[in-house]
Amino acid sequence: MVRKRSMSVVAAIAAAGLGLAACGQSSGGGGDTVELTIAANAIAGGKNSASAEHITKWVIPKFEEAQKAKGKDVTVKFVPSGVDDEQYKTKLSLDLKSGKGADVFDFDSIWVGEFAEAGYVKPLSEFVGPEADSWDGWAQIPGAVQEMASFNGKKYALPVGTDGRVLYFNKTLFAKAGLPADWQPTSWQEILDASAKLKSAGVPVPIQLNAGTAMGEATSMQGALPLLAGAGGEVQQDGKWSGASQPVKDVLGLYQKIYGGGLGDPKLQQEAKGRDKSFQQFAEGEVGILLEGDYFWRSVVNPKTGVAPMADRDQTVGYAMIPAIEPGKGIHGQDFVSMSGGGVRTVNPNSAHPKEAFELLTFMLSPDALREETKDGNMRITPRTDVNKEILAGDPLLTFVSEKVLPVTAYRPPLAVYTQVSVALQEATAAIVSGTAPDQAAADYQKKLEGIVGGAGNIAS
Amino acid sequence: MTRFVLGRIGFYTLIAVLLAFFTIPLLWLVTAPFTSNPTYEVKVPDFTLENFQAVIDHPYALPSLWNSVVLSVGTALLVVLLAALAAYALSRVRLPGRDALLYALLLLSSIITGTAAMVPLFQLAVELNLIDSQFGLILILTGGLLPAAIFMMKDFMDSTPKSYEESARVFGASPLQIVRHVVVPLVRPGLATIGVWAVANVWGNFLMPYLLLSDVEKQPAAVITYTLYTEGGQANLKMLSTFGLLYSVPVVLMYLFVSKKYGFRFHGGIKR
Amino acid sequence: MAQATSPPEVVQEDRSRRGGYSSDAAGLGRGRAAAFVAPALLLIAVFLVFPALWVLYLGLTNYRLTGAAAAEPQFVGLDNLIEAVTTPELWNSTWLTLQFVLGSAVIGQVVLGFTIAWLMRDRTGPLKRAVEGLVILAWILPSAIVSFLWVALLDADDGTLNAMLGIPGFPWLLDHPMLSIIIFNTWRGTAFSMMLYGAALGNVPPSHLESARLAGASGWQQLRDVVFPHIRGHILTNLLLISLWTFNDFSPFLLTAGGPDGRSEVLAVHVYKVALQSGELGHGAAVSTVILLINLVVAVFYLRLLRSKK
Amino acid sequence: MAAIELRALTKVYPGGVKALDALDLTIPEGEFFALLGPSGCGKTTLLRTIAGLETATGGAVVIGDRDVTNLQPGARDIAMVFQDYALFPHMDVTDNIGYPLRIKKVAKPARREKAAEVGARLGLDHLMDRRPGQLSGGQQQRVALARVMATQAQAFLFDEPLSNLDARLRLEARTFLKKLQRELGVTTVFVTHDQAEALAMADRMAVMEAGHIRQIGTPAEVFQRPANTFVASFIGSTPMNLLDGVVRGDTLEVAGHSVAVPTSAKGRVPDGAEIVYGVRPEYMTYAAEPAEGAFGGKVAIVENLGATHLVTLDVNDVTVQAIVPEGSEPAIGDDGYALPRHDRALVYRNGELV
Repeated sequence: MVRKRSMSVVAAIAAAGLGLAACGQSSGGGGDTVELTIAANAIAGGKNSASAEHITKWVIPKFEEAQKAKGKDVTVKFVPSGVDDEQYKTKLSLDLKSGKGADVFDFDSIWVGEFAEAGYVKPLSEFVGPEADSWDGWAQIPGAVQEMASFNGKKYALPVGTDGRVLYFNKTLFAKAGLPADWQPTSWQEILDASAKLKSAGVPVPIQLNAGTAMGEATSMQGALPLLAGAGGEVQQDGKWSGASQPVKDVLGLYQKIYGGGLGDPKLQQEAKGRDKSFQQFAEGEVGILLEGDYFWRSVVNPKTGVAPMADRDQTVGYAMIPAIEPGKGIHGQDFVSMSGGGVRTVNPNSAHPKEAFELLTFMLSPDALREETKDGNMRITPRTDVNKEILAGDPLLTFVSEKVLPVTAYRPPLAVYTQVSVALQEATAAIVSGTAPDQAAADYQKKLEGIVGGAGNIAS
Repeated sequence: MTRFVLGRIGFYTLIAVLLAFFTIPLLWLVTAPFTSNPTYEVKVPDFTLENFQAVIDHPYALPSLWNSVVLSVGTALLVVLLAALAAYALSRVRLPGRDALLYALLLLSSIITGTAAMVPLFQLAVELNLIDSQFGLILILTGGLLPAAIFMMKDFMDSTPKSYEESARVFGASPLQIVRHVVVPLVRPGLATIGVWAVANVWGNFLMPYLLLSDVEKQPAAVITYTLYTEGGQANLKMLSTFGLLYSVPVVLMYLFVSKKYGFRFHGGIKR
Repeated sequence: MAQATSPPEVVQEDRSRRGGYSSDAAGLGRGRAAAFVAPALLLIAVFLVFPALWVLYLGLTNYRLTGAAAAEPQFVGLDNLIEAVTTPELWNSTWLTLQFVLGSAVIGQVVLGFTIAWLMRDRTGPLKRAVEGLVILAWILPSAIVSFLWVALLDADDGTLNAMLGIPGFPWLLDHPMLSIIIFNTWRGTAFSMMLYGAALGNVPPSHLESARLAGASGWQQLRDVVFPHIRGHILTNLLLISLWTFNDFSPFLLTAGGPDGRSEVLAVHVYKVALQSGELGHGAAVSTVILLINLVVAVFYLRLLRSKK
Repeated sequence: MAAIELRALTKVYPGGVKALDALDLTIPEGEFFALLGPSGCGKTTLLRTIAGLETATGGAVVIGDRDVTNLQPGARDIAMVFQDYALFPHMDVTDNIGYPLRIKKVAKPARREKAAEVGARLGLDHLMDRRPGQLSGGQQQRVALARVMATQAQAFLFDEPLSNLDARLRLEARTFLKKLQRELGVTTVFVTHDQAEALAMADRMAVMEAGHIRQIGTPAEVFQRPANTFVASFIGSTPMNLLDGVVRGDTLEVAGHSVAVPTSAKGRVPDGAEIVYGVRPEYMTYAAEPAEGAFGGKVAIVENLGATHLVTLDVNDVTVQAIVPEGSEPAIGDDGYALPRHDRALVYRNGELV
C-alpha cells in the first residue's frame, strides 16, 4: 500500500510539473478585437523611461481611440524592457527565431542587416503591403536616415530617431588655458594644440577620447570611427574591410599622440566603469575636451535629469564639430565628420495583424506623436525634418547637431560581423593606450580582421 | 592563563579583521541610498529619503521584489524537496552507476549556467510552452540546480548514522515515514543550507528570468535592477543603490529566519 | 537460498516475497529508491541534460544569434573546437582562470569559509549572527549591485580602500586586476563554504573533540585528527562545487570587463564575449565544451586526491 | 511473548562472505538469551537477521508461530535497542519513548500517557522533556529501554546494550537489565562480546565463532564444561589452562607431568592419543609444597585480581596459571605447585570436549 502511494505521489508531482505549465498559457488574438503588442528597450522608472511613458500614456490610448473612430476595435499592450543592448538583442533574436515576439518592436539600426539575413525581419512592403512604401512620412525623412532602416536597398523598418557626435569642451577650463569660448578646430593638430594648452594650464584630463575594450562600442562610436571618417576612411567600403590602411594608421597615430603624450588619462580607458567616470569627471570640471554624442548633452549633463548633472551646462559646456585630419581630407572630401546611429521600429513578420501594426508604426511617427514625445525636456532628434525644425528650436545643441552635424555624418555597416570588427578596432586602440606602436597595432588589427571576415581577400589595405 | 588571554585576544582580532573585510565593501550600500547625488565615493550622506520615495513610486520595483521571492522560494522548495528524496535514496541504496552519474550531471550543470546555453533553454521553453510562466522558470532553474543540490545533500545523508532509520524501521515506520520523522529533522541544517543556496542562486539570476519572462509584471528584481540605467548605459546610482538596499533586505530576513528556525545544529551526544 | 521446510502457519502471500524486501537502512529497496530519484532525474533530464547536449552540438556548428548563420547554421565539425584551442586568448584565459579558481575558491573561499565556521562553531548570539549575516549578505546581493560596491571600494581616486590606506590614485583594478577579482570573489563566495562547513562541523560529535582535547591535542591536531577525517566528504564536495562554479563565474566581468588588455579575462568572461557580445554561439558553445573538459580534469584530480587518503 | 526459532539460517554477503552458516537455534518464550563471540563472529548479523534488518540468504526465522523470514522488520512484532541507542536527537524523551506508538497511530494523549508510565517505571520521570543530547549515557540507555518497552513487542533484541557505558555504570545496568527482563518476562536476545556480561545476565547463551554456534547452554554449563577449546579459551575472566598432552593408559602426560585422566573423560580416550588437557585457574589449588598430581614450576608472574591473585607458573617451559586466595600469594621466583581439581578438569580431543 505504502509503496504504491509514494510512487503515485511522486508521479503526480512530476506530471503536475509539466502539465500545469502546459495549460498555463492561452493563445491570444480572438475574433473581432485586434490585439497588438509593442516592445521597446524602455521601461517606466528606468531606462528610456520617458519613451515608455509616452507609449503607455499617449500612444496607446490615442491610437486605440483613433482606430475606434474608424470602427476598429484594437487594443495595444506595451512590453517594456530595460537592459543592455546586447541582452535586448539576444532576447529579440530568440523571440523572433521562435516565431514569437511583439507585433511592433524597436531595435538598433545597426542590427537591421543581421536581422534581415537571419530572416527575423522582412522588407515591409512584402508583408504589410504597398502602403509601406507609400507612407507620406517618408518624404520628411532624409535619405541617410532612411538608409539606416534599410538593407540591400529595401526598407525593413521605420527610423525613429538619430543622433550625432561632437566635441564637447569646458569653457571655464578653456578660458583658463587662454582658448576661445567659440572654439572650432579645423584639423587634428588644432585639437592636439588645444589639449597641450589645457595640460599646461593644469587641467587633469585635457582630452577624453574613448579607447580600449572596456568601453565597448563607445570606443568605436565616440572614438575610432569618427576619427576614421576624419582620416578619409571607412571601416567597410564596397564590400571590403579596411585593414592596416593609412586612415587606420592615422587614427591610431592620433591615439598615440594623446595617450603617449600625456594628454589623456590612459587608466580611464581600461576601467570597467571608465566611461561613467569620464562623465563624472567632465561634470566636475576635470576634463577639457570630450568626444560624445548628443545623448551626453540630453541625459548626462542635463541639469535636471542627467546622471552627472551640471547646473551651469548651458553656460559652461561648449561644442564643436569634429574636424577631418586636415581640411578636405575627411570622408567624401569633407572638412568635418561625425558618426550617427539611431533606433528603428518595425513590424514583426510573424504578426497576425501586420496592417494594423504598420498603422501603429506610422501613428507613432506622426508629427503629433513626435511632438508629444519630445516635449517637457525630453528633446531628441526625430527622423522627420519637419518636426525637427519645430521642436529643436529651443535647444541649441540639438539644433546644431541636426543642422550642422547630420549632413556630414556617417553610419556603421549594418552587418552581423561588424560587432567583431568593432571589437578588433577597440583592441587596437587598447594596444596603443598600453604603449604599442601604431604600425604594429594596425598590423595586428589587419591580422585579426582576416580571421573575422574570412581571409585577406575581403580586406583592402 | 596568559595563553588563554592571548588566545582570546587573537580570536577577537581575527573576528575584527573578518568583520572589516566583509563590512567595508558594503559601506557604499548603506550611505549611497541616503545621499542626494550618489557617486562612486563613500560619503557621509545627507540623509535624504527622496531616493526611497523614488523607488516606492517606481511602478515595477516593489512588485518585482515579490516576484523574486516567489521565484526563489519556489525554486528553493522544489530543489530541497526533490534533492532530499533523490539524495536519500542514492545515499542508502546502491544504484548501479550512481557516482559516475552524479559527477557527469554535476559537470553538465556547469554548462547550463554558461551563456552558450541560453538558446537551447529558450527554445526548449518555447516547445514546452513555459515561456512567460513563473512556474516554468522555476522548473528550469530547478533542473539546473538539482545536481549540485543532490550532491551536497547526499553528503549530509551519508553522514547521519543509519541506526536511526533502522530503529524507526524496526518499530514499523514506512520509508516515507522514516524520511519525514527521522531523516529530514536530522539533516535539517543541510536542508537549510541548500535552501539558502538555492535562494541565493535565483535571487541574483538575471539572464534566464529576462529571457523567459516577457511580462514585466512577472519579472524579478534582478531584471528590474538592470533597467535602472539611462539610454546610454549609465547607471542611475540613486535608484540602484536604494533599490539594492531594499533588494537585499528580504534575503537577509529570510536567512535570519531560516537560521533561527532550522539552522541550529544537533549533536547526537551518543558516543561518550 | 530457498529452504524447503517452512511451517504450515506461514501466510501464503509472504511466500511470493521471499527475499524480496530490501536490506538498506530504511527498507527502501531499489524500486522505491528509483521512485524517490525519479522526479529529480526527470527535471534534470529535461532541463539540464537535454539542453547541455544541445550546447555540445551547437559547438559543432557555425550557429550565430543573428545573420545568415542564424537562419541556416552549417555543421562545421571540430572547426570551432580547433579554432578555439589554437587561439592564444583561450589559453591565456585558461591560465587566468586557474589562478582565479586557485586563489579565490580553493585558497580564499574554502580557507576563509572553514575558518569562520570553525571560529563560530560553538557560538550563539549577536556576534555569530553579525559575522554570518555579513558574509551571507556579500553572497546574496545581486551581482549588478555588488559591482558598484566594489568599484566604490577599489576606485583609484575616490575609493574607500585608497582613502583608508592613504594612497589616493592607486589603480587596483588596472595594476592588479587578478588580485582584485580574486579578493572580490573571495568576499563574494565565502558564505557558501562557511555554511557548508558550519553544517558539517555540526555533525562532528563533540565527544570526539572532547576526547582529543583530553588527550592533550592542540587545536591543529584536533582539526587534523578528528575534524578533517569526519568532514572529508564535505571538503571534497565543497572543493568540487566551488571550483566548478568559480570556473564558470562571470562576475569578474562586472569589475574589470576582462581588462585591462585581457589581463583578467577568465574563461566565463571569454565565453560571454564570444557568445553574447559577438553573437558567435557556435564558437561560444565550443569554448564551453573546452571548459567542460577542463572541469572534468579538475574533478578527477580532486577525486584522486581525496579518495587516495581514505 | 513468543519463542524464537531459527532454522538453518544462512546469511551470505555479496562478495561471498558467509556471516551465518546454517544456524539452528531455539529460544523459548520468556528467556533472556545471550549471543556471545568475538567481533566479526556473526553475532550482530544474526541479531539483525532476526530483526529483519538483514535479509536471510537461506533458512527461516520463526517468532511465535509465524515465519517472519520474509517480513519487513516492522511487521515482525519485535523491538530492538541499538548499540548507540539510536534515540532521535530532535525528539524529547517523551516523543522518543512514544515513537513506536506514533507509528501505530496511537493518539497523542495516549502516547504521552504510556510514555510517562514507562518512563516513570525506569526512573526517567524528571527527564521527560529533555533531548537525548542532554542525557547521560546511562539515562540514554534507559530511554532506549523505555522505548522498547512501550512497544509491547513479542521479543526484544539488544545489540551490545552496555558497551557504551563506562565500567561502573555497566555493572549497575547489568543488574538493572536482568531484573527488568525478569519482571517483563519478554523473550530477549542480546548480543555481547563481553563473556562476563553474558555469564552474568543470560538464562542461556550461544557462543559464536565465524558464523557458527560453537556452544549453547546455561552460563554454568558453558563456564564449567566448554564444548571446545574455542569456547574454553573465550569464556572466563582468566583464560583456561589448555595444555597439550598424550594419553598413557590411565594417565595423561602433560607438561612433563603425569596426571590422572579426569572423571569426565575416563575410558573415552584411547591410549597414545594426543589431547588437550584443560582446567581453569580457578579450579587449581596452589601450594608451596609438592603434591601428588600437581604441576610444579617456578613462579613467573603474580597478578593482583583484587580478592585473589593469578599466579603464572613456568612448568617445563609450559605456562600454567592458578588462582590463589588473598594473603597466600607467592613471590616471583618461588617454587610452586598447582593441583588441578580432578572433577573439573577436561580433556579435548581434536578441539572438542571428550
